[in-house]
Amino acid sequence: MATVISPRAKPHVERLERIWTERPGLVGWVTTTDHKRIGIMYFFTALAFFGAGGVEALLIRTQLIGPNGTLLSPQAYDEVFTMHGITMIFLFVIPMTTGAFGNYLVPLMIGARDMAFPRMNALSYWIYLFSGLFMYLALLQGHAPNAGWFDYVPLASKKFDPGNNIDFYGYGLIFNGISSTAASINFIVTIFKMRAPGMSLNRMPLFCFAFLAVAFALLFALPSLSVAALFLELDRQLGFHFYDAAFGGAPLLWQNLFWIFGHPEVYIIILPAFGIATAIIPTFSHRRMVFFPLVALAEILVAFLGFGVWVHHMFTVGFATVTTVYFAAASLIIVIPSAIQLFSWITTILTGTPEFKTPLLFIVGFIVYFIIGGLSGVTLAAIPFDQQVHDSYYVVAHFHFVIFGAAVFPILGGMYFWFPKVTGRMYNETVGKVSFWLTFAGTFITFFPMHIVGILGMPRRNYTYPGGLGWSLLNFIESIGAYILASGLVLIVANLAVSRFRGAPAGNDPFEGDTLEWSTTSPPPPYNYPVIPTVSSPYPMWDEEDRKRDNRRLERGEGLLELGHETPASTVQDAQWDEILSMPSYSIWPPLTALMLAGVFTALVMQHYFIALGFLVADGLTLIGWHHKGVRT
Amino acid sequence: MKGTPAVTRSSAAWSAAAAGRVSRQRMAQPNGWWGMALFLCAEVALFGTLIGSYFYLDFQSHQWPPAGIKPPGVVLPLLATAALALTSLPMLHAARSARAGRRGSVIALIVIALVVQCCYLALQILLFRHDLNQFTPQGSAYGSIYFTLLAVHHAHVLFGIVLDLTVLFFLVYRGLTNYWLIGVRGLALYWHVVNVLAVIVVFTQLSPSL
Amino acid sequence: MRYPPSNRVLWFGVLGGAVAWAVQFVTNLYFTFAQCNSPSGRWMLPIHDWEIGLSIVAVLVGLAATSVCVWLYGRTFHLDHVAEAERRGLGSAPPTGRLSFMAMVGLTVNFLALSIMIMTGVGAPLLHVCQQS
Amino acid sequence: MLLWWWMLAAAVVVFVGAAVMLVLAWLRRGSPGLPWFGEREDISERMVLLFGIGIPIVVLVVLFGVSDVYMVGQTSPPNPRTTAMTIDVIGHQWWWEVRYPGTDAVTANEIHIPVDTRVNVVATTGDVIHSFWVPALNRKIDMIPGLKNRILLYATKTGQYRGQCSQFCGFQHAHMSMWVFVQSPAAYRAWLANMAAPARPPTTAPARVGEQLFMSSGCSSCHQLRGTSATGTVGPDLTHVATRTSLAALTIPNDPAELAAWIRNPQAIKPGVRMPDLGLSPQQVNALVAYLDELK
Repeated sequence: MATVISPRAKPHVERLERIWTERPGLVGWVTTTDHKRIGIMYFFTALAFFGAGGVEALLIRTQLIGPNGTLLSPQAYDEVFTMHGITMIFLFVIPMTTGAFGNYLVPLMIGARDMAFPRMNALSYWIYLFSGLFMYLALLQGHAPNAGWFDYVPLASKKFDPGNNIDFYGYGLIFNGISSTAASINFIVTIFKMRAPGMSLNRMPLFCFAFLAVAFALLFALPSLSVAALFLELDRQLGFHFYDAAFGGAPLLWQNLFWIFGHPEVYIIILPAFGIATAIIPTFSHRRMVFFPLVALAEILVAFLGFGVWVHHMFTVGFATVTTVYFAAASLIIVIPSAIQLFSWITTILTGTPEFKTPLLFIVGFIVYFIIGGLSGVTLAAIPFDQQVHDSYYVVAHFHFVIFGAAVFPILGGMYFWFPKVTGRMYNETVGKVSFWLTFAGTFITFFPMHIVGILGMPRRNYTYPGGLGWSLLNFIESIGAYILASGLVLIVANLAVSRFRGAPAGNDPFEGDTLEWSTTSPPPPYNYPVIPTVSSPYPMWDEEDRKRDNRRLERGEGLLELGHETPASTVQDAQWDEILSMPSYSIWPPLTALMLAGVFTALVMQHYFIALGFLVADGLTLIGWHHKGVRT
Repeated sequence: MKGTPAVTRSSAAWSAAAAGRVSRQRMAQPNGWWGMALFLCAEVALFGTLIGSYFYLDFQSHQWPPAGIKPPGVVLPLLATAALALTSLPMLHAARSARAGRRGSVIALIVIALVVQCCYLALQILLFRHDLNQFTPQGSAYGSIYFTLLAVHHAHVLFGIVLDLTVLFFLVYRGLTNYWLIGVRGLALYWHVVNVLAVIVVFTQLSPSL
Repeated sequence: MRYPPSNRVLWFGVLGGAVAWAVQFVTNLYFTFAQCNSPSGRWMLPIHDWEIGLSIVAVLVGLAATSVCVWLYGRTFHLDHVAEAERRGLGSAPPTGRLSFMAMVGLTVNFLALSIMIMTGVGAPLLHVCQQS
Repeated sequence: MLLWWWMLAAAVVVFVGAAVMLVLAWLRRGSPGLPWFGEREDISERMVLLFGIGIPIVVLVVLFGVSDVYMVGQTSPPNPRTTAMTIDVIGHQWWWEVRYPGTDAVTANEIHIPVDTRVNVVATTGDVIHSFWVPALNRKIDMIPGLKNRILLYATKTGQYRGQCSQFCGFQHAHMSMWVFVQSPAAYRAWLANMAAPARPPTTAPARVGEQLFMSSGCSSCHQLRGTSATGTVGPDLTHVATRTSLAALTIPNDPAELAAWIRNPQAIKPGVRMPDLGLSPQQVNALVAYLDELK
């Protein structure tokens, strides 16, 4: 039951249009503070980096297609697999999930008109963009980071890796971390405070629970990465000795700090996927999730337990068992929240009346691969077995099933699912199904043989391998699979690109969706909802009465907030309408601030510390401009 | 759910009195307060990591501090930190009187705190320079973590001082509007956390001497 | 206990076990680091005693939190089956609906936190101190 | 190993179970509710509880007890008391230095151990982090600056086992492998005696030229020949290089032709390797090869 704009409501809507419309053209995009536009910019930027990372992946697979490959020199290979890791994790998955999906959908789903801090939202996008370009700058100068995305010292120290390539990595991560921290603060406050009246915690869509969990995980995990990178740069550029055993430092300190961030990171990658799955499954199964509270809980709990498992990346460094055992226990127990969700999804599909359209197909593929990746993950929590296959292709297989199979599949499904909402047009169902089967098969063919190669003893990160060890055939199969996979992805992009212009009009609610975003027009207006919706269950679109009442209120011109650039704020737990906020409008300052920061980090890499300081001061001045105009303080 | 009329347009509160009234009516903490609180969560995690690293290096070394470096002196840092911690009181009252809509006392209280904080920072910088003459961060892992930990902490004090000045400037220039009332509360929150961290940092710094 | 309980009690019930686990985890971790990572063995710590003691305390806290949730769940369950509505994802009106929801969440959190604490509390003391794995 | 097969079995069961449920879902896509039970919400909730919490907690606790408490204790690394002998293995970019404490024996990229003997390997590193892994014989252990990690080598069958570095350690991480030769005690003792002996003097004329060259042209500054003036420690000890089956950590087999190619231009065979191109003439190279081939 979507919003209907009756003649009587028209003047109100036009008035809202006037208030909320931003500047036209390119300027509008640069100065925008609209969470939807920012989400779209995130989407295309992340997609571009996905392309780059994909090309790197294909290079790797082509190099390894047969023994003694010579496509890439060892130097080139190291840079390629390092950039592949960095790109896919920091520049694709996180921005695509939190940045694109989160930014576009969270405010819509909770019935808000924008994020809590729109300008900070824009800022985190621009910082993300610049940090991505910053890290690829290293590739352009012909000398990219080459010590792996895990970047273990002392291999990454000045002694064994002269040149500034690792500095791009270190500063790039700190730079990128600022963006993610700002974004996660923004998400948490938005979800806590901007929920539509009546959306108490128990009425919040599961999608939002997932993003809440992600935001918290990012908030607490990133500092550890930033500190690790800070130490690294102090070591490399000022000759400190955090990681230098000869001076009482500890190479393992890097590994600990990195994985304290690195494992929560894995759940930061996977949780939005859970969220997307829990948004798609009820819609196509035409029923509410089985055991709603447990699913919500599981999403939060995964993020929390994720902080207690990091040493299972380090079982082979020779820690005492009394230390590792704590991590082993946590690594095992964290299986349970995942299992809860898994079986809740399955039973929901089973007991509902599922229509297997493309989005749901991708979710089913996600479930299958999540089981495979999850199970191989359990085996890695068993210390002896882990010590056998650690750093072998078995691990590569495991985390690609988790990250690609389980995290990227829902992203692809979500791209199909919300495409009609974002563009107002339908994608091509048949092509969609074909693209799914291509991607599904490609993923399996690429990554499954890696389990076997790993158990046969093939280590990771080798730029080549000798023949005659029983590895060659499996590697050949993997490489072929990689190309199938790539073709599937290209087909998806092509399908969406064509449908964007040729697709049939979609209407507001093509799938009988369950959450609020389907009630507004497609694409949604800048103010999202003409009338502030009121909510009485986690599936507001299935509460006909509420939506009808919203329409009546629209006609009476009630609850419109048409006096200014305004949106409601509500209480944290029970979402009673608390106050009316006036939101800042479009502004040029966020991109400028990000640009100044980019200057700071570039100067730091070049070791011009005074120039860096100058940029920092300039950055402070932009913040004054930020508060000076356009926002009524 | 309550209808629109009952809900306050908080951003329209231009006078100190109105801002105070809005602030008292609010059922939940304002967005700005939450933003600062969450930012401080990240800061706490940051210091947690630094202090964790300190003890990690401590535990895995033969001798801490290494031979040739004498453990830090106790008295001055402790006194300075105590003085800094006391600035939580004026900040607490600044937030209170802001909610009561008393602009003048807010400004006065922040200035008092500001003076103490500046003295603290100055003293700490002197101590820092003095330590640098004793031993260097390039000399050992102990030096590295010691100076990094302190530098990061002092950077936070410096940042807080800049925040003080910003808020003061706008309190004078814009007055105690709803926006800057929330600013004052955020500022107070920031200082409470930084002061607690200062105590933890100083005890970490002095742990070899205690 | 008063119904609805104060927010402090409620959130203790939801998070108590988890926090207890976190504390037990980090503390024991640093004990083992101090004992096993220092080549000189400067710290003669009775690891196992600490492990057992901490685990017991943590488990007790977890149990306390659990009891809050049990009480809350039972309490809301009898209010014309709010709890059932919550399990169905119908989202009954706050605060009761939310309380019941959070009671269920808390029950599971505490259950899992307790199981980790007991696993490690029993498992770790069975291992040789500082033997490398 | 047994644990693996058990985990695999459990994994297969879970996977099949879930797959069956998904297939059922597809078959019954038209009709709501569960098969046999119909639209009983409480049943499906109990399913979630059972499969999501009930069964996993039991399995996981068992797995924890077996693998992380019991088995770790069984297979934990040896201490000198329980082992017959100790070998020091030192990782370098990108080769393995192998020392036999108590003897002068030093070799590279080849470990010889007697059969049916518990050998305590002390794994350390000369530069970056490496990881010692002989898949067929035991788990892996990282070699970390400042740490002395230990791992057990124990073989019940004589033969040749391949091992390699499994922690990324730079450009030639891929070409950092080794052989473990498990020999009968007698053969082992003979081999060790030979290894401990100093380098034998050259016998033929070209070999003598080669020796001169070795000492004069750079080689000796990196490589050691025990019993001669060549005492370099950067590269592998070549005292008995001719006895080895391969060169450059299993990059190429050890025969005169390959050796000559290697000396002529190591960077072409193993790009990034620390060994420079000495720009020797073919004759000089042949002389060196002749000499090195006599170092049995």
